Amino acid sequence: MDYSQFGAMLPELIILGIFLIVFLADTFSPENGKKFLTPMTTVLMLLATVAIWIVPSCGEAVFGGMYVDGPACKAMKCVLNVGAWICMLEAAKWVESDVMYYRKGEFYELILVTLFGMYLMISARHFLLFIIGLESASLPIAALVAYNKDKYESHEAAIKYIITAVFSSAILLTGLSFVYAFSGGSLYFSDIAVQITSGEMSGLLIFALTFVLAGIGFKLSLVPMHLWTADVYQGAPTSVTAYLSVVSKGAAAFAFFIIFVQVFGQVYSAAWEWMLYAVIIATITVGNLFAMRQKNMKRFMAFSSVSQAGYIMLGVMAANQLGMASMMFYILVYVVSNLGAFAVIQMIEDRTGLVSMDDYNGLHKTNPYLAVAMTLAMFSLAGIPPFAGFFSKILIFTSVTSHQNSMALYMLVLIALINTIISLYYYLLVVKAMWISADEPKIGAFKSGKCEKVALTVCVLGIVFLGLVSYVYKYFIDSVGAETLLALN
Amino acid sequence: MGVTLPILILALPFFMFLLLGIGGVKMSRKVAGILGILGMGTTMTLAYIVAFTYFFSGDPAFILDGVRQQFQVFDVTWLAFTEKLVVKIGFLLDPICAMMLVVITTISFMVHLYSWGYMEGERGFQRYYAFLSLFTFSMLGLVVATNIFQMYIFWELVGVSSFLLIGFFYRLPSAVSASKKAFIVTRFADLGFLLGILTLTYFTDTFNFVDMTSNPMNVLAETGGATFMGASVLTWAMVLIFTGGMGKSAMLPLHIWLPDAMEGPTPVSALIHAATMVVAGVYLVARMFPVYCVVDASMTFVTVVGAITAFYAAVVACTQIDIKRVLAFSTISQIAFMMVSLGVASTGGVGDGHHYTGLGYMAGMFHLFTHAMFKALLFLGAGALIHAVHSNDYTKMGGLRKYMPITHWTFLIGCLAIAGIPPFSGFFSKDEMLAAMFNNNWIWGAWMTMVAGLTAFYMFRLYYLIFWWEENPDYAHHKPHDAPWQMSVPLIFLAAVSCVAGFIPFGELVTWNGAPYHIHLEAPVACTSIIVALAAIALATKMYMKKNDLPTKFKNALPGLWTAAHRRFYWDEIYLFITHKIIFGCISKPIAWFDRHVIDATMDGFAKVTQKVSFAIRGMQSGNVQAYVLWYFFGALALAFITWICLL
Amino acid sequence: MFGNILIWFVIIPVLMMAGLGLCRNSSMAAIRTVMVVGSTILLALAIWLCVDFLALRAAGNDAEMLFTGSWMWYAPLNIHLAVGVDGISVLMLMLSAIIVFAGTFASWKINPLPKNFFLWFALLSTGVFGFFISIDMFTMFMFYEVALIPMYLLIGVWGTGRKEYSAMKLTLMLMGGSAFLMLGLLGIYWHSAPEGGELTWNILEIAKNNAVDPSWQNLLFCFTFVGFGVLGAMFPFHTWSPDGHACAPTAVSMLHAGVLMKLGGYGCFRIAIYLLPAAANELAWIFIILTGISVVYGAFSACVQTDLKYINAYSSVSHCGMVLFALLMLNTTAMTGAILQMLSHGLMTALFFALIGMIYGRTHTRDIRQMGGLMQIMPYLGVCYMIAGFASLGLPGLSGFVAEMTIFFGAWEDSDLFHRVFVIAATCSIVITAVYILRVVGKLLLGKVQDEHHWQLTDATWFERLSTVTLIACIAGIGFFPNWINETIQHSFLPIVQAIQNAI
Amino acid sequence: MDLNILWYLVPSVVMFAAGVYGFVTRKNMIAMLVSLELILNSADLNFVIFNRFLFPDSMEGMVFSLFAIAIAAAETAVAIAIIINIYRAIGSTDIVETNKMKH
Repeated sequence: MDYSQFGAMLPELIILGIFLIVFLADTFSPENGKKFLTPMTTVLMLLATVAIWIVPSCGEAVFGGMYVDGPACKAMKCVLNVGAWICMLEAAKWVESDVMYYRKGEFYELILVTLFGMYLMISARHFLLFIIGLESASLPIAALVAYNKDKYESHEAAIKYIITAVFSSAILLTGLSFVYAFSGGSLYFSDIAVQITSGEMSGLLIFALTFVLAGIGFKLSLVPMHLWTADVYQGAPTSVTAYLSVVSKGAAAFAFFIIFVQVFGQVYSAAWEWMLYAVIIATITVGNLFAMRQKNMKRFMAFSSVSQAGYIMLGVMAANQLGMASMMFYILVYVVSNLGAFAVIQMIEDRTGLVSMDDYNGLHKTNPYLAVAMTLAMFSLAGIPPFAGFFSKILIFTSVTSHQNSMALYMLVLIALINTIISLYYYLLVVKAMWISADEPKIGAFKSGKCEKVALTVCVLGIVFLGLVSYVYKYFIDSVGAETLLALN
Repeated sequence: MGVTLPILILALPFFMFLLLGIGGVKMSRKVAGILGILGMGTTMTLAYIVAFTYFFSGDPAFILDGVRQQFQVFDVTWLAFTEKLVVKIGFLLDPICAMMLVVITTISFMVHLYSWGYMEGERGFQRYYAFLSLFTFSMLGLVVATNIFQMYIFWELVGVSSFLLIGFFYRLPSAVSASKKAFIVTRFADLGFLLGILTLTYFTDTFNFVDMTSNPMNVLAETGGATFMGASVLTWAMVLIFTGGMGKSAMLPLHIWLPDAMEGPTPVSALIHAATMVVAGVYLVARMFPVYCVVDASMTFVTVVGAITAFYAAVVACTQIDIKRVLAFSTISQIAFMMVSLGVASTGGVGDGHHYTGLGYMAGMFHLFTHAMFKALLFLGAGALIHAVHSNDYTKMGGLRKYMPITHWTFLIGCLAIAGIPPFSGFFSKDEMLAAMFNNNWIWGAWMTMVAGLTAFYMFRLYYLIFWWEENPDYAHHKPHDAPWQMSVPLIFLAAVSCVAGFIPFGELVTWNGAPYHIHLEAPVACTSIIVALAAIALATKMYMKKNDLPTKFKNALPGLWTAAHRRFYWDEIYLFITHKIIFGCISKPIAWFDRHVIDATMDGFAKVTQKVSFAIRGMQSGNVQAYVLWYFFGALALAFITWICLL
Repeated sequence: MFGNILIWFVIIPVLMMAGLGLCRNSSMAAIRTVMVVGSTILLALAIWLCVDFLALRAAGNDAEMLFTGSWMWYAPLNIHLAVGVDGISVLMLMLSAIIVFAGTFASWKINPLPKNFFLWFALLSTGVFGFFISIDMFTMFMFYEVALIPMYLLIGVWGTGRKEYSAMKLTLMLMGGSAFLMLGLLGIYWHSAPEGGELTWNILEIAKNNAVDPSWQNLLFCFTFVGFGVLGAMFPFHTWSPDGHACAPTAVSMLHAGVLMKLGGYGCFRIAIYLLPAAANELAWIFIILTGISVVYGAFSACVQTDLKYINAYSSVSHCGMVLFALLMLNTTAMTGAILQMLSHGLMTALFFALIGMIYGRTHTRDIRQMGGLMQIMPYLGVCYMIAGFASLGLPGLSGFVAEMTIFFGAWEDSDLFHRVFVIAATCSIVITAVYILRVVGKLLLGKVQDEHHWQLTDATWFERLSTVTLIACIAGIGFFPNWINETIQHSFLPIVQAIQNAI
Repeated sequence: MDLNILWYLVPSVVMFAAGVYGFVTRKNMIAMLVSLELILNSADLNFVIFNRFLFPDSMEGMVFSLFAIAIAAAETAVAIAIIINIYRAIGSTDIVETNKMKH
């Protein structure tokens, strides 16, 4: 077999390379060498991101079409990379703490492995490869969630995560097995797409679809597959939570889009449009309803991320070039906004161990910069101009409404819009705590580490400029347009 | 005539207003007073020049083969609603306008002069003069209006300056409420005026008086016979416009503000609430006279309202204690007189009939002129009395003729004039009016003659109670005396005018169509009115000259009637009920409640419901992972089933 | 791009924000300097623009929009940063500049956190100016929301009373409105081109090819009109306004009631009516009923309030109701009146709130039952308050009269009974207005001094005088010489009325 | 008698149902993992059946089920590891013990 095919998998190779370097350095470097681990990894990740972005993809299908790395895939991988990189920066302070000191290598390795899995999920054009990617993206996370050995919550979160994860992968496999029944003997996306047409819709197919949707929706924490989210986010170490909430969710979203549009695109209106319709409404609404009364910041962010997942899914609903590009843009913005928020949460948790919203009262008196960053993040998440969130929201709505004559989709957007009011309410609660509440601040002033500074700066810059600079969105549109192997209209 | 003088006539008072209003704070009272008086004097001179040029210059622009013309000195666009409906600010010179110029500036100047003495030592002296100038400006602007909308503009302005002047002593709650009442009542009337203008101009497509009055039939034609609730639209329009007049001229039932307006300084009452502003309603009807004549219904309306008001006010005047209120009611009654005489006039008719048709108009204007003079005189006299006795109440007076000769004689002249005793001015104008009424319908004549008698009665009742009756014991330690010269001069001047004004050949100057009109006394009418007046005076003398118990007897004879009249037939109570109980109690409060407890509550309700729901569904997040899996699994199954059922 | 004068209306506030960012939180002087300089430049710019605009018009330039410029922003969706002004926008920019100027001085002694206050204040004005210069629906909407959000913090942090509740309520209700609005705009965009044509956000182009499918127009009209109507305080979506205004700090109330509520009216005709004329003709009656209600309703509820700001907020409901009411008459005169009313109400209510703020700053109460006879103590403020009151009850010579009369005469042009009834109801509001204005004046300024402590209070300071005089001058200016404004507006309405006529 | 597809599908469905039932009822985590295996196996079984009956000329289903088994093994391994952690932390492997975080 022709090993030059591996050359087409450049991004994966890069990640693997970093993984190996970190692994070797971790294993063989002397004790004092460990301190280089963090800078090295972060720098390498940055370089990797740039490299993946710059080096043109061959864009051809390799391994008999199992693997494709088109421009769009590459863009997605960049997005994920950025996310992972910021997560690592944020985690830096935490991994340097002495409980973590000897295990930080593993932390980076696990992250890199999951990232590798996600790359596969995105690039896979065959369900076998997809499943491998999915599993290698989700199993290590269980280990990450359980990372705080001495915290009970961490264990509980881990067990909840792993149990739901394995169940959902079982469901996914079952679903796929039924899909296979329709697939005409091949698990290639393209072949299945040829076989499955709205011509012979059957109950079995619908069940299969639902199971697939549930299996992938689990990682996106779509309602009703979302219940693990809050507990896991709360229990997991904050950097892991951040990683879970943006990167793994983003990867799942991309995969979701690719599979549903490319494989089941034929039966869009016949089968899964309405499923997704219901799921999106449920996700956004339930997420909001739960988020609005949370006091623990991490739980709060968990539910907010649930409802955000609903908005992300709108891109899949649109199921066209605009939809995909808007979704990518939305996720990028979501990455910077959410990570910005998490950066603040984590710093505060590291320094003071406080995670309750009430502890943030009067934050602007002691840590004005953190307060400002948090405020911007919240505004961006709530979709308020001139911050990036506004643009990502309105763009994704635009993509959905592009189905000009479907009143149903307009109503869907209306519901989503009305939900933004609720979300605005609870995001403003945080702002209120930080700026308006008159109580004495519980959190003393503290200095933040270099990496955290960098991470926060990157996030804030992203929040402020991503929307105003239209280049990013244009880049996504073009890359999606150039993605030949995606059957997009 | 050039535009300079007319513009100055308007500009000067306004400038004085700004000067005294803004710069007044820095000025001493003396400077402010002198400035005010000088400014007003200049305005008066200019107004006289303009008026006399108009009447006597014989310039063909003003009088063309014996017929006086309407002459627009200037007319500049102010605001263009549409191409046709354009609001202009202009200066229309015609007989009534010229006459009003004279009246307003004269009285205003007298009041300025008088106030210098009267308002000595009041706080806000400068502000007072500023407001006087503002009022004069607005009133002049009103009378020279070339179009109905300009009139409306200045109509509002006189309203507000009257508000400011009534509420001049703004520390007194009574003054504040009186000013509020005056403004709101007239404002309400102006709403009618506005609607009238809207309706009328919707058809005429012009605001301009000359266009409307020159061929009124055309106006009627433009309405195209449209009707609303039985009456023709034009009737509605004219009646609504007249409503505005009712408000300003204090016709029943919108009269209630005028008596209270006496809370203002007395010179103000003389200027605004006796001589000038309150006749704005009459002036309005006179302006639109030809159009009113087109629709008889509206004319009848004017007449009836006038007749009722005249009688009502006269009766009430007989029972008031506050001398200024007596004068106020007599003002109302006199203005009603003018209304009636306008109402009975008409443009049409031929031959002998034609002789009378325009008479009412001429007489009304004549009376407007004379009344302005003697009523101002009476008010200023009252002012002098109040200044001396420090009370509005005739029970604190009596027997003052010894102490205040000038005031006494001038006041007497005023009373004679208003009572219609020759040779004083009131006689002539009132006689003409009565003649016109008799000519139209003897009922009006008889009715108004009776009112004339009442007038004579209550005026002399007042006169005797003030100057005769019995002396107030307080004079011992506080001796009342005549007012300073600034106050006496106006009294004497006005008294002189009241004596001679009757001999002005008014018919030559002011008629509805500008054609001269030869006044000749109607012997029967004149005699009856004189007899009635004398009888009334005799009665008054009998009752009030010397202290006796006749008045109390009368009072006790018909107690119900007396109290009712004394309480002005309970109009104020009715209004209080309507405003407080109905408007505030039954409309505003419920609406405010509704806003808070229904609409606002609904909005809050959304939030509350959302909160409730979010708490209600928290059980879903039970913390038990198997429950999560169940939700997961059955959620997926349910989704599948529903889709299945819906699609297959 | 920077050659276009309009852009600077957005750039200068941004620069102001940058400048403020450099100031130290403690150095009041520096902060004030930045604000004063900035707002003065804005005012100068507005005047310059106005003069320039009139000159061009006088030179016979009859283009619908002048100073237009368009720069591609989001190419894939054909989103431009498109700017341009007609007479109305010019006047609105003028109004905003004046009120920002006055507001700066009205909040001279703001604390705490003066720096942050003015930062948000500047952001707010960025939004306002941006909204008025945009002719691209997307940027318009963006600036619209930019203007809305700072309200939350401005009220929440610097407000008084139940500020947290009110701020949240105001923000959520307005955002609720903009939710509908956004959907409406998206709908218009996706139906903005005839079959096969290029979709556009540009208002002028959409109006030109007037392609919005009639079957969609009604829905979209409701969305957009309600969306803007919420900000225009249309019954029954007005309840954010009393609480919001009552709790907001002075300058914010000024800017919000003075300018922000005008965004509603402006959007209503610029987008809802102009772009969806057929629906406007068809559905106007519904909204005439609603706005007609709010005119009378607001006036009546103002009659029984005891809090100065509540009185004013309800009168704003009434007056802004008048604006929308007049717009829905769909004829030039009435719509012109609507714009005049916007200007008049903007200036007058800004003056009101400024004065209320000043009085409150002295007496520390806004309850008219606890005050009285202030005219004796602070004559300057008293006189200003009276002038504002007279403007509000439509005294000739002040702006309110001009606006209301134009509205009434315009509204009277529709001669059917339905319109007549509502117009008469609306005219009645001028009497009710007189009632509540005089009630306040009587209780607050005239009569006896209620509270002996008030005798120690001082009259206005120089900066307070400056901000009030500016506003009064404008009010009187409009009141005395309305015609040039009137003509400017009427000319700007020609295309819109034309569109409405064609749609019948 | 010939064995048509149903003879094989029915048991797999039964396994699936049993698995789910066990997974949501058993309190012991190990037992839950066991029932999870049932579900996974039913899925693998499906692949094999469909491959054998519907597409006898290709091997994708078979291969896929092999991979699936490997993945299942990996999952179980991780799960067990975490269960051991839990056991260390709270001295029990009872799933209902782990519901401190809720609502």
